[in-house]
Amino acid sequence: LSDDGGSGDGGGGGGDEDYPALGNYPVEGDKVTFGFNVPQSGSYASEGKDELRAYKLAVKHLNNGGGWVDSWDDLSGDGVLGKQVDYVTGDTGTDADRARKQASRMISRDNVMMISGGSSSAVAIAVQGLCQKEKVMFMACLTHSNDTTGKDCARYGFREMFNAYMTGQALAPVVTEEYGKDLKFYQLYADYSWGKTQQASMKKFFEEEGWSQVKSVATPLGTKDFSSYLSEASNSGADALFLNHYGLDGANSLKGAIQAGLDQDMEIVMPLYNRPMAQAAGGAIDGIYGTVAWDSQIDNEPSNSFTKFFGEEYNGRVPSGPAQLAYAQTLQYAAAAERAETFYPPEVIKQLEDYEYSDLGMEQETMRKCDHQAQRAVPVVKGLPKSEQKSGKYFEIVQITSRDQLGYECGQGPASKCELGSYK
Amino acid sequence: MSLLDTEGLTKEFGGLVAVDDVDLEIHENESVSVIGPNGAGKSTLINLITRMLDPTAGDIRFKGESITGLEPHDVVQSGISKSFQTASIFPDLTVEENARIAALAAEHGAFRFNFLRHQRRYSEVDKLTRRTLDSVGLLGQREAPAADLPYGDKRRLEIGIALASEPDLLLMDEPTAGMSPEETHATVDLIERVKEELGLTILLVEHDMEIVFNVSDRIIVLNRGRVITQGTPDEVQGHPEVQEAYLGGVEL
Amino acid sequence: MSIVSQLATILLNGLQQGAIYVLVAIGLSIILGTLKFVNFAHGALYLIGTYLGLLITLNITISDGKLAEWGYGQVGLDLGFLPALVIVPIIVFGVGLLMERFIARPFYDRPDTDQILLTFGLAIVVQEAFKILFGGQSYNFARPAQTSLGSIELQLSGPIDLPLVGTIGIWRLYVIAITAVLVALVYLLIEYTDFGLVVRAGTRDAEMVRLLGVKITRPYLMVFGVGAALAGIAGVVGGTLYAVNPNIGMEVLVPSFLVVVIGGVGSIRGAVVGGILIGLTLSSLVAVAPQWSQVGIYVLAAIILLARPQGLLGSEEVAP
Amino acid sequence: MSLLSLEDVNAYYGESHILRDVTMRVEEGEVCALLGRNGAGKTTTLRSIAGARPPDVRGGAVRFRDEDITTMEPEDISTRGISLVPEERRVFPNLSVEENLHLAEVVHNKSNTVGRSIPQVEHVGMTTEDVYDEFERLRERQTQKAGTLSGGEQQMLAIARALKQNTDLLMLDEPYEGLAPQIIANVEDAIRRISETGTTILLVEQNAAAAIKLADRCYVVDQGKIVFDGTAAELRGDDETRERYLGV
Amino acid sequence: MNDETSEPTTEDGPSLIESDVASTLDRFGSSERSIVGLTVLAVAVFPWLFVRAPVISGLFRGYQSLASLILIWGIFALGFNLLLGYTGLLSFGHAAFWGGAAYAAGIFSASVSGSPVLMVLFGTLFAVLLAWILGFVSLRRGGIYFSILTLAFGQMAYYLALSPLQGLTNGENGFTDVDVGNLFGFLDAFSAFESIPLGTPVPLLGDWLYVFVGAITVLCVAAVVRILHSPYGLVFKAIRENEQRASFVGLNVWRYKLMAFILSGAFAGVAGSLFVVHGSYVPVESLYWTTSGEIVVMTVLGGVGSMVGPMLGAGLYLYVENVVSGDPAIQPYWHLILGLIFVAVIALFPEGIWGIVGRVRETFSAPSTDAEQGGEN
Ligand SMILES: Nc1ncnc2c1ncn2[C@@H]1O[C@H](COP(=O)(O)OP(=O)(O)OP(=O)(O)O)[C@@H](O)[C@H]1O
Ligand SMILES: Nc1ncnc2c1ncn2[C@@H]1O[C@H](COP(=O)(O)OP(=O)(O)OP(=O)(O)O)[C@@H](O)[C@H]1O
Ligand SMILES: [Mg+2]
Ligand SMILES: [Mg+2]
Repeated sequence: LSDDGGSGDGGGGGGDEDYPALGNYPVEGDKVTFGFNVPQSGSYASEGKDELRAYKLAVKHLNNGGGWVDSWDDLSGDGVLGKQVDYVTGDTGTDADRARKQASRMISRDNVMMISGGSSSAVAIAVQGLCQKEKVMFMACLTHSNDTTGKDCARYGFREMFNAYMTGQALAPVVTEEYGKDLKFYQLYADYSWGKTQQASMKKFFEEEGWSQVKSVATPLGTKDFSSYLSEASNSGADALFLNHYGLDGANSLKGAIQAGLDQDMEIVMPLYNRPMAQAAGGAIDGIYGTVAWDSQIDNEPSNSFTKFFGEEYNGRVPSGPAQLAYAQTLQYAAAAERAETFYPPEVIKQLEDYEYSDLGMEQETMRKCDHQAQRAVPVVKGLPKSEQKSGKYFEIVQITSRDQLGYECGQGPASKCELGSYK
Repeated sequence: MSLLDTEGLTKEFGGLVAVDDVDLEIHENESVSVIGPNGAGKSTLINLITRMLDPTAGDIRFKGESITGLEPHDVVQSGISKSFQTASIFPDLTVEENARIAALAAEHGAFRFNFLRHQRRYSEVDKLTRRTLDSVGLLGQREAPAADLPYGDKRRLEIGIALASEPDLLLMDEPTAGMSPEETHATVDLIERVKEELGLTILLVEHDMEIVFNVSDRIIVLNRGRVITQGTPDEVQGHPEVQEAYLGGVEL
Repeated sequence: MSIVSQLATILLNGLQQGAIYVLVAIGLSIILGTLKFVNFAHGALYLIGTYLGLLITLNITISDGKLAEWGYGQVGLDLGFLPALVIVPIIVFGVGLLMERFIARPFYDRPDTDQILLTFGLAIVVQEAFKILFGGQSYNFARPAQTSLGSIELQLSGPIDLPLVGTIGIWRLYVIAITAVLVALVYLLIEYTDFGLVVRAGTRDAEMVRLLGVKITRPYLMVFGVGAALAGIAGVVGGTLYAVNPNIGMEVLVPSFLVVVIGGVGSIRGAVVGGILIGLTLSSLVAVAPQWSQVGIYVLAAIILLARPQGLLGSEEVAP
Repeated sequence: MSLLSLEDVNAYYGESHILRDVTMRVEEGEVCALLGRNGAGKTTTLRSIAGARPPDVRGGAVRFRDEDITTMEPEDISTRGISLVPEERRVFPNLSVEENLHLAEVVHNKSNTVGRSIPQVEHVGMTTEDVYDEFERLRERQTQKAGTLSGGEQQMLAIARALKQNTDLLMLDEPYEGLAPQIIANVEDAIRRISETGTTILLVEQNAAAAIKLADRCYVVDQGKIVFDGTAAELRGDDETRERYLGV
Repeated sequence: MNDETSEPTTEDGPSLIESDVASTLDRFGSSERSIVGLTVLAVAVFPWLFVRAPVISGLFRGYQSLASLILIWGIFALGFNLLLGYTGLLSFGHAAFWGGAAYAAGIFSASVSGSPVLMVLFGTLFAVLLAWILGFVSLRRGGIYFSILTLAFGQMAYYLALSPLQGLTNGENGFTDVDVGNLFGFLDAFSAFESIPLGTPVPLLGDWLYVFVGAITVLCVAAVVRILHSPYGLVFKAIRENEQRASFVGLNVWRYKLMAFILSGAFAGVAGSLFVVHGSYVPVESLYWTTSGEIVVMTVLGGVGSMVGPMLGAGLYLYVENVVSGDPAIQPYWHLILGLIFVAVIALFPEGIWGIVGRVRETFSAPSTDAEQGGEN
């Protein structure tokens, strides 16, 4: 149903003509448009709005310089390929259906060249699928499911965020180090692809560290009252409890566990954190291990500068993990286009595939060709007690597990299910 | 031959026996009235025949076939229809549509899989509709919404609907309740006329002795659920039990 | 763990989960059974109850939502939990009165469908209003561990060890107790007072009741108010158990409706039985087939309705 | 002065003008009959007196004990001592016979939990026992839901309910409808006895013969106008009126 | 159902029937043809006006894929109105049929054939089956209970897809393996068309997908009009008016209600399947109660009990959701505003937007509106 640029503008004016029309290429006029598709309502709205700030900041820097743009040699600070960057936004409401509707508007009416967004795997996967179909680039923001670069990977989609598999790898050494060897653990996991893979990788890597699994129970999505599951767990005789839940489920299960006093004789682990979750769970996250996309307390050049100029732009606001992803992904695309010297998607894609970089504050990274999954470091954190929490500060960094301890070979793990699809 | 007959028909409500072992037989083209004190079980009897209520015991046979197992709409299909006490019509439909519904049911049976056939394909339905409206004298107002009819005409439409479903047996429970003497006469005339035209059999429940004694060939007297006597108007009127239990010395 | 203690656990969890639904369902049920008014906005009352409770108990930071933009990033009275438990029902009772007067009353003689549509629309409006004010994200409604009621020290949260069951949140026991008391009170009010009689009569023929010299409007207000207040309390109680966000209203409404239909409309006893049944179904399915725990309650409803269309304790007569 | 008086009352259903300048008086302690054929306006008259809406009364005044009650709420009129046995019974189908009867006195008993305005009525209604004595049938059916009563039983209940109310003016709208002849006789006696206690009675009928038996005075209404006003004897003598307006 | 509708509609009857009855029926007939004709016209010019017309489309700020989506939801609303508007049953569970058909069609495309036509047929079939089952349970209770039960069982479908059946549905992430093939790709008879991919643009109409959706829309409108002029139309109204009496003229009310439910479920199925052909992805939200809520809002806003109203409602709703809500100033409020408007409509103009239009129209031109009236009520 591509309306190839509203069919009024077929083949017309501007832009470089060395490539055939594809998706929304060629770009009309002297502006190139990006689409930012984030939750501005619904349970992730706060996160989404933070992403939006980062996107706007990225556009500003691309057009007028500043921020990381100045330090990336690929970027001029005067638009991209001589065209000023314009953007349109959409509200996904953390709802895959809505997200797709918004994306399809951006593509078929606003002729965007690149869409970025996410905040939940369902949304990211849905939009990524559409982009592949419409031959528009998708730079995934926050999505943690293995599928995004596994079973549902796409030639036109790239993910900077790490995935469930890597989380397990990153956590196991740290947590076993802290709580001692050969403990027995009990797992609850959200009953969908993310929860399952998360649960699987926790089992794999903790058992490699010498722990043993007592039982692993699936909890249907949208379960509000976990008390029954938790009483089962607490009576199982396990020493540790892994809550493979995200978002609202996560907040509810963690809260339930603390209220039932499970933390008193069990070690609780929450593989993936985000801010809305931490807020919803409040003091419950105190001392509980997990991973985050990025955190302002990470101490290295790119991270510190990002925290700094983000704060300057938005009166002292502390950027969240997703914000850093949003900013980075936008610049990544721009830089790739510059290197390709065209917006023609296949060329841009080729520039991103197997691209080596180290300027996102996650040490040395590679955007792997075989599945478009960034090979990168993963920050492991611990929740702060209510008293020490303040807006934008909920965790303390325990360590940053670097990429050579993480990941999997092409054709192994999630990557084995990945078929990227065609360039054209 | 008998059109409708019941055998040991009984209905209990908790402790109360509303209809108690009733055997009755109604022949074709007969007009039978059921009278009796309040709470004697007359309406219950009617409701049992229309299958609004399940009998506690006994059997109801119509044209020789037992109907105790049927759903209410099947009973109507088999040829028994009831005219309701308070005018029960389809207010927002036109007079014609009111009759048409019943005609449709009569011609098509309880259910048919014909949602893609145009109504105009069913000319016999139109004929029946018109004939009925004609016989109750409402053909003139057929375009009018039923709600706009005056009370009397509503009652007539109500009877019309009952007729349009082409019954062999027409049950009427106090059809003239709340009517002025004039209206009552009009209704009685209507009933008698359609009875002639369509060769109906009528089972009437009424407290107005004037009507009862005028229209009925035979009268059945119920008391506390039991048939205490039956016979021609004169026989019944003379009957001492009837005098005492029902008429209470009221003269006619 | 022994089978006995497992059963005990299931029972306790079931009762507690059912309790919330019972509180909401009874409100629905008496309003539906007596006023013949279908209130799809009943969940909204629960929602209001929860947020009120949250704001009275604590002082929260609003990270997203218009309030924050308007400079009320920090709201709440921080009065503690017991005050909330008292004040909220009173306020929501008031809300109920307003609802009866300005929403329900004009619609009593409109078709059921109109009532449903109206209240459904209202539910959306309220939900969206909260989204706009407080944002879509979830808040943590934390109870203080202790509060003192006069001289007595009350242990509100934290685990306790029960024989058989093992450790559970003590608060869950309170929830069950609170519900039991409230249910008893409402039952007495509706079943054993002229008040109940008048309302039941009024729903069938309000004019006739007035012709008998009774001012019907006040009992109507009462019923709606009481129903609302119950939803309000349910909101406070439930809010402290789960994360608080604008969707909880609709989430609680659907199962509560099931409770009403399963138990039989208008029957308070029915609502209790229905609620407990659903609670137990949830908690016991978790033990045997967690995947089906969400679906289970609907299957239960389907089975019961096929067997007894009027609900377990419903009388045919109530049917529309 | 007369207990109840209507002066030039005009009543409407929506735009249709039903009662036209109806003027009538009901004297303390008498039995007054209001006659007319279907759709004449009898029920409308009673509803206008009782304060039931519709119809809405525009113009004219209804006075009870010289107090203007034209615009009062039904409950206030009722508690001033006017009770009505309405057309079509109007018993509460979902309540038992007992409960239906109890409702008639709810407003009078002090301990009730419902809104009430203090009644000012002279004549105290019958006790439940008395009522059951009047209608044995009802005693048998005490615990039954009124909705499942037979037509006649419901009519009895409707009357019984009115008898239980404390009332000075009892208005009956076609009380014999659906009653068996010998019950009709009982009801007639009951009405007589009540009026002997001094309660005033306004009886609506279509059947002139039935009404004349009881009434001291009669009004005949036709197409919303009062077309006859006189004693029962006068009406009995006036064949022409009966022919024209009552069709007998 | 397509072939059934295409059966000849004209009839040699009138000679039998008394003239004036015939005339009323002719009015039905003519209105039937005129309505279908108007629909064809509307469907034909809509995308041009909406997307390409010089000035107007600029005002609309519309786009092709939305045009198709509007028709798809229009079909959904049309079927829903058959139940709510004509039979008086308010279902809050139609998401089950929309979403159910979507999954069925999607899974079918992935595992059997990607032919759009077959997908629609299969999806619709599945919806009909589902409607039969849910109807069987929900219709045990009338009125409000029906609404509550449909809501409940709709949610049940959602939770089923989310967890126990995720092996089929891919749960939370939605069904991503949809694989829509070429239009008519399946029929040798149409081998000439073999090579028509759904994307290729067609002047004026935009693309083949729209042609496909548009054609089915017209068929659906024709089907609904025919149903309303069939005995069912009258029976449905009768049931809405006075159910008890309907059964006492000898109609099997329960089965007719079930049929109304199944028919409207079928249209929801057609729409749901088209939705997958359109988006080649099935979001699990398509089964969530909000979807049922949306169709209710669309239908009622537009105006129940008419042909145009519901489609109008669907169009407006989607337009607001996808275009108007794009405006940052409105974006946070549009749900609220819509809710308020909805409440206002229920309270003040139960006949909905189209009803208001109708009123206005009647005040200006009194008699002339017959033709549509025939179809509308
Ligand atoms: N559903 C029921 N439950 C209990 N008792 C009932 C029910 N229906 C009827 N009855 C009783 O059965 C008896 C017979 O009722 P029925 O309506 O048949 O009397 P009837 O002969 O029609 O009297 P009427 O002439 O007053 O209409 C009555 O005493 C009534 O109270
Ligand atoms: N609710 C109403 N709306 C409109 N018109 C009405 C309404 N009720 C009665 N009418 C009309 O008012 C007129 C008088 O009605 P009313 O009921 O007072 O007559 P009635 O004397 O009581 O007749 P009946 O003896 O049949 O009860 C009639 O023409 C009737 O059609
Ligand atoms: Mg009877
Ligand atoms: Mg009258």
